[in-house]
Amino acid sequence: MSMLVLIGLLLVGGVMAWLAERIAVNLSRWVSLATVTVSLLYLLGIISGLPEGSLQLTPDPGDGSSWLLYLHIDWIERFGIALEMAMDGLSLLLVVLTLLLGLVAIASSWSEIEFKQGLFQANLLWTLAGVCGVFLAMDLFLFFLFWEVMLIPMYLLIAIWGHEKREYAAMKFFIFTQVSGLLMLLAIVMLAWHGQKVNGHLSFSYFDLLGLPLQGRSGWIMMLGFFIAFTVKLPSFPFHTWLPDAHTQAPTAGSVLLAGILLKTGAYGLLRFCIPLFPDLSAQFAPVAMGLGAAGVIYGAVLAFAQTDFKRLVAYSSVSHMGFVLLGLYAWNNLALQGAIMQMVAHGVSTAALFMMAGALQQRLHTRDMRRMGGLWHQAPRMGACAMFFAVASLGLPGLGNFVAEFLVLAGLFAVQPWLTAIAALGLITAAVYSLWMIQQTFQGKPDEQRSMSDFGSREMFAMTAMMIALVALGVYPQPVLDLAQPVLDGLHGLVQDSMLVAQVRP
Amino acid sequence: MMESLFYIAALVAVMSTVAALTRANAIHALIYLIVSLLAVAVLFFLMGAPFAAALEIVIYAGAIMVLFVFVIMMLNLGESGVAREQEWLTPRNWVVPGVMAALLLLELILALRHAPALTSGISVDPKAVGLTLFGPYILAVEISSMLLLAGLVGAYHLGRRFIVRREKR
Amino acid sequence: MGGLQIPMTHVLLLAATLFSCGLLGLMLRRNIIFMLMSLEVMLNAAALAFVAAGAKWGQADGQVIFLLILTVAAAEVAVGLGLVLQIQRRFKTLDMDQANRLRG
Amino acid sequence: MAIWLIPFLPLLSATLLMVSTGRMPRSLTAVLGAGSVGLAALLVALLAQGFLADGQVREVTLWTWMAVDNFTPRVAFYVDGLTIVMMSVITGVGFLIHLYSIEFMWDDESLCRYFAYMNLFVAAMLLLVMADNLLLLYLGWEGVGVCSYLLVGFWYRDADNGKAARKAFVVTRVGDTAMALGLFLLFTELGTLDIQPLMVAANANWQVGDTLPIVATALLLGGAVGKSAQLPLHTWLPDAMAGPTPVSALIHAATMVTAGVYLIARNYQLFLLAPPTMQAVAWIGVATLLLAAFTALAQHDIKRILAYSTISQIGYMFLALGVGAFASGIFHLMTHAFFKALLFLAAGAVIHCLHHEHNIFRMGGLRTRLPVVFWSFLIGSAALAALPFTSGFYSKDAILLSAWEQPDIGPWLWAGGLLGALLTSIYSFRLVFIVFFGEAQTEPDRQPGWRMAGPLLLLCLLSLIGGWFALPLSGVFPENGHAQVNHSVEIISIATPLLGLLLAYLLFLGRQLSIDKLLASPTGQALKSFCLSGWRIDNLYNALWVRPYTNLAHWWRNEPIDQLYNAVVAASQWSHRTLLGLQTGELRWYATSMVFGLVLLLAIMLRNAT
Repeated sequence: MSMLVLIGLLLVGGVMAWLAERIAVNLSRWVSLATVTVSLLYLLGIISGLPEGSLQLTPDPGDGSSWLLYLHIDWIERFGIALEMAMDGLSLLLVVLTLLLGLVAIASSWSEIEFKQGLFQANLLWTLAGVCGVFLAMDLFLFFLFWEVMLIPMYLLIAIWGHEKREYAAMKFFIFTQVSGLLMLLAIVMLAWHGQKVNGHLSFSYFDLLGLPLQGRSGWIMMLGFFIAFTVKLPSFPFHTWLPDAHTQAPTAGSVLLAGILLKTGAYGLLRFCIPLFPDLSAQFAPVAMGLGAAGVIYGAVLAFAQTDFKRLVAYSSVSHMGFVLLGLYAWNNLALQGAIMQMVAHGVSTAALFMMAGALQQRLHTRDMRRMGGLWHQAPRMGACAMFFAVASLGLPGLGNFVAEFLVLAGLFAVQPWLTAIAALGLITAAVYSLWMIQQTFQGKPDEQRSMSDFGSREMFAMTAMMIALVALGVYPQPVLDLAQPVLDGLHGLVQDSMLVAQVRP
Repeated sequence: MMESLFYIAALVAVMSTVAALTRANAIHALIYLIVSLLAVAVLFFLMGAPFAAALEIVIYAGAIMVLFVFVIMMLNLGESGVAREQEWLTPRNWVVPGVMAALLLLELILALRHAPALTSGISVDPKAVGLTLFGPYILAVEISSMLLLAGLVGAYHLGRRFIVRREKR
Repeated sequence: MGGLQIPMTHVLLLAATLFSCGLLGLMLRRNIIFMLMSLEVMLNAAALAFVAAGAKWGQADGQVIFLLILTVAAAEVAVGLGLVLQIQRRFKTLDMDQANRLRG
Repeated sequence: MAIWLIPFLPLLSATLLMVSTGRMPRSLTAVLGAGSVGLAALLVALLAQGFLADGQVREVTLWTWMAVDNFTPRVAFYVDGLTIVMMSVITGVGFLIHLYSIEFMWDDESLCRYFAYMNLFVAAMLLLVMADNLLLLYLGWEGVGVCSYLLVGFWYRDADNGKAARKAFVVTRVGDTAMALGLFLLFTELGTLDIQPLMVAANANWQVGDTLPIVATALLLGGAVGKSAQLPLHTWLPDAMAGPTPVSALIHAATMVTAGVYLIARNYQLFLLAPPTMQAVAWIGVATLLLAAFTALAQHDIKRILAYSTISQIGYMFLALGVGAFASGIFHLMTHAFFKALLFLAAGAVIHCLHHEHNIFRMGGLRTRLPVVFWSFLIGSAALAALPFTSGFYSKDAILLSAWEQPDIGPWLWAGGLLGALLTSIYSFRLVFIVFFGEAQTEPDRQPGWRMAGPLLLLCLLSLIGGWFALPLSGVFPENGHAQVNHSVEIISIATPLLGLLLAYLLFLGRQLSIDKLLASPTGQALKSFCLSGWRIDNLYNALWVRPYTNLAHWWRNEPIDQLYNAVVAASQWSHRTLLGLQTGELRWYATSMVFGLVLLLAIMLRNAT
C-alpha cells in the first residue's frame, strides 16, 4: 500500500501545487518542495520500518512477496491486469535518486520559471510520480501506463517552458518515445498472449511471465520491442537523436529530470525486463547491444566535442555515458552490472549538476552559445570551480562516482569482450577532450571585462555542494549503493544462470 | 387522364429545375425553382400524400423560398451580378459537372430499372401521418426540434453581426 | 382505395433526374446562392423518393421522413443564408472559388 | 604514527583553501599552503627514520574502497623503501618549492587557488606512491594529471595556456587509458589488483616470456610513457611549461613526470616476466633521451630547454629500468628531482627578476647581477651534465655501467646514453654561458628574497651531495652487484661530460669554434628548425590525430544519424504536401470529388449486383 501512497502523494501534491498558485504566486514551489520532501521522508520511514537485515536478503526475482515491499490488488481481472507493485534494492535506489533529483530540479527552477509556476510544478511532480511508478510497477500493463504517464508531463514541460525551438524538440521527444512505447505495448501484449498459451491463464504480471520459453521469430520481435523502447529512452546510438534537442530546449528542471531520471528508466527496463524475460535471446543479441553501446560512447563523445551550445554538449555527453550503461548491462557479469547501476546514479548527479550550470549560465548571459562566453572564471569563480568539478567528474576522474562506474563496467566487460573494451575505453580519452574543451570555452580564456555577471548565490551553491559531496562520497565509498544492488543482482544471476550470457570473471 | 397529369407535372418539374439552375438572374432562378416545387407538390398529391403536398407548398415554396428572396434582396446583387453569372456559365465549365451528373444519372437508371411495379394508390391522410409522427418517430421529432433550435441560434448569430455592422456604418 | 397507381420506376427515375440536376447545379455554379438552391433541389428529390416509397406501401412513414427532411432543409437554409450574408460581408463576393480559405 | 596523515594534511589544506575561495588573508593562505606540505615532510622524515631503524614494511588499511565479487580494492597504503624515497622527494622537494612559490606567486591575484591546486597535487602524488593497489595508484595517477592540467592552465586568460593544459591532459590520458586496459587485463587474469599479491600471482601463473605478461606490461608501459613524457607521447611536456615556473619544477620535473618510472619500478617483477617489454623500455629510453637532447640544443626558451632536458633525463631512467637496474633508475630519479628542481627554480628566479623574459638570447651577463641564481644554476647544470662528484654523476654513471653490462644490445644502449651525456653537457652549458656570461641584454629589476634563495641554496646542497645518499632499496629490488668494473668504460663515462663542457665553451663563450656558417646554410636552417620544432612530431600528430578528429567532429556536427530520421520526416512532409493539393478549399471541387466517389461507389455496387 505504501507504494501507492507514495505515488499518490506526488500526484496529489502536483494538483495542490497547481491550485496553490491562485493563493500566492510563489506558493506552488514551496508546496512542490514540501511534497517531494514529505515523499522522501515517507519512503525513508518505510524503509527504516522494515525488519532488520531485509536489505541484505536476496529477493527471489520470480516471487514478489519476497521483495522489500509487495502489493497486489486485482484491477481488470478479465485480462489478468492487477495493480501489482514491488520494491527491491534496485527500485529503492532509483526511487530515492528520483526524489533527490526532484529536489534538485525544484531548486534549479526556483527563480527561473515565471510563467504559470503552478502548472509547471504540477508537471514536475507528475513526472516524478510517473517515474516512481515505472520503477515500482511489476504488472507489465501498469508499467506501460506509468511509462506513458511520465511522458506527457515531460512533453508539456518542454513544450510550454522550453527555449526557442521548444515545439520541435517536444514533438520529437514525444514521437520517439511514443513510437517506441507502442512497440513495447505490442511486445507486452504478445508476451501476455504467449504466457496464456503456456500458463493457461492470461496475466500481465512480471512474475508470471518470467521464464517463458521464448524462441523463434515472435520471441525476437518481443525482445526487440522491449529493447528498442528502452534503448530509445536510454538513449542508445542510433536512437539518441531526440535527446540533444529535448535537452537543449527543455527548461533547466526539465533537463535535470530528463538526464537524471528519465534516461535511467530505460536502463532499468533493460535490466529488469528485457534481459530477464528473454535471457537466451538477449545472450544472442548481446554482441549487437554492446556494439551499439560502444558506438554510442564514441559517437556521443565526438559529437559533444563538435557542439557550440553548452546544453547540447552536455546532452551528447549523456549519450556517451549511457553507452557505458548499455555495455555494462549486456556484459552481464556482476562487475559490469554494478558498474552500470553505479553509472545510473553517478551520471544522474553529475549531469544534473551540469544542466543546472547550463541553466544558471543561460539565466545570467541569455545565451547557451559557448562562443559568446569565455573567461567567466574572472567574474564567477565559484561557478567556474563547480563547472570544473563536474567536468572532471564527467571525464571520469578517479575518486568521483563516475569513475567507479566506468571502471567497473569496463573491468567487467573486459572479461567478456576485450576488444570492445579497448574501443569503449577510447571514450575515456574523448571524454577528456570534450569536457576540457567545454571548460576552456566557457570559464577560461580572455574575460570580457564589460560583462557583469553574478556568481552563484547561496541557494545554488548549496545544491551544487550537495551534489559534489554526493559524487565524492560515491567515488570514495560506493559500497552502500553496491550493497543495495547486490542482492537484486544475485537474484537475477540465479534467474539467468542457465543462459550463455553469464561470463563470470575468472577467479 | 390522371396518369397523364402525373407525367406532365414530372416534365414541368424537370424542366423548371433545369431552368432554375441555368439562369443567370437569381430571382428568375428562384421563380423557376418555385415552379419546380409546386410541380413536385402536384406529384405528391397524385401519389396519395395530400399532407406532404400541402407542406411542400406552404413551407418549401412559401417560407423557405421567401427566405431566399429576402437574402437576395438584402445583398442587392444587381445587373453586374447577372453579367458575371453569364460569364461563369460558359460551355467549358459545363464539361466536368455535366459528365459527372450524366454518369450518375446513368447509374441510377441502371440501378432503378427493376423497381417494384406500381404504387399502391392508397391515400394516406394527415391523421395517419400525425399518429406515426408522434408514435414511433417521436425521437426523430425531438431531434429535429433540436436541429431547428440549432438552426435558429446559428442563423440568429450569423445574421445579427451582419445587421449590427451595417447599422454602425 | 382506387387512387392513382403509377409505376415506381418512373417516380424513382424522376427523383434521380431531379437529384442529378441538383448535383449538376452544385458542381456548375460558383455563386453560393445558386449552390444553396441546388441543395434544395437535391433534398427535394430525396423527399420525393421517400414519399413515393410511402405511397408504394400505403404507409405514413414516407411522409414522416419528408417532414424530417423539411426540417433539415429549413435549418440548413437558415444557417446557409446566414453564412451567405457573412461571406458577402467578409469577401465582398459570393464566388466560392475565391472564398477558399477557412480563415478569412 | 598515523601514516594516513601524510597525504591527508595537504588534502585538508587544499580543501580548506578551496572552500575559502580566496577570502582568506594572503599570509594565512601561504602559511597553510606551504605549512601543510612542510608538516607532511616532517612526518615523512619521522617515518623514514623509523623505517631506517627497523626496516619494517608498513601497511595501513583505511577502508575497503569497493567490494564486488572478488574485486575488492582497498584504500590502503604500503610503505617500503621505494615508497619512502618517493615520499621524501615529493614532500621534501615539494616543501622547498612551496616555500619558493610564496615569493614567486605573491603578486598573483589567485594565490589561494594556486596553493589549493599545489596541495591537491602533493596529496594525489603521495597517494600514487603510497598506494597498496593499482586502482588507488590509478586514482593518484589521474589526480596528478588533473592537477597538472589545472596548474598548466593556471593563467587561464591566455587561451594558449589552456591549450597547453588540455594537450598535457589528453596526451597523458591516452597513456592512462592504455594503463587502465592493463589493469583490466591484470584483474581478469590474476583476480587482484593489490600489488604484492599481484606479483606473487603473476610469478605463480606466468612464465618468463608468456604473451599475457608482455601484453599487460606493454599496456602499463603505455601509461608510464604518457605520464613520463617518453616517446611517442612526450609532446605535451614542452608545452606544459606554460604554467608558473614552480609548477614546472614540482610537477613537470621533480615528481609527476617520474611517476612512470615509479610505476615500472613498483611492478618490476611483472616486467621481469616480459623481456620484450623490458627491451622496449630500454630502447624507448635511449630514443627519447637522444631526441630530447638534440631538440634541447636548438631551443631558445629557457624553460623549454629544461623541459626537453627533463624528457631526456627520464629517458635515462627508462634506460636504467629497461636494463634491469631499477635501483639506479630510482637513484637517478631522486638526484634528478634535486638538480632539475634547482634548475627550474633558478630559471624561475631569472624569469621573475627579468620581467617574465623567457628567451635566453635576451638575457646574458647575469653572473654578476644575480650571483645566487648564477651559482645555483651552475651547480644544477653541473649535476645535470654529470660532471664528476656531483649527484648526477653517480646516478648517471651507474645507469651507463648497467647498460654496458647488458648482453647483446648493451654496448649500443651504452653508446646511445653516452652520446646523450655529451649532448646534455653541451646544451646545459650552452644555457649557462648564454644566460650568465657575455653582454647584458636585460637588467634585472629585483633580487630574489630569502624565500626564493633559501630553497635554492638547500637544493644546491642536495644536488652536490645527493650522490652519497644510500637509498633503502635493498629490500625492494633484487641485487645485481657490479661484479667487474670496466675501467675504460668508466673513464669514457667520466670524460664525456667534460668534453661536452669544453665544446660548449668553445662554441658559445670562447667562440673559438663557430657553427654560424653551418647554421646559415639551407641545410643548417632546415636542421635547426627541425630540431626547434621537436622533430616535427607535433605536426605529425596534428595531421595524424588532431585534425582528423576535429574534421570528423565538424563533419558529424549535423548528426548523420539525425539526417536519417529527417529523411523520414521529409517523406511524410512530401506526402502531406502532395495530399494537401487535394484540399483546395473550393466547395465545387469538393462537391465534384464527392460525386466522383459516389459514381465510383455505385459502379462497384452495380457490378457486384449483376
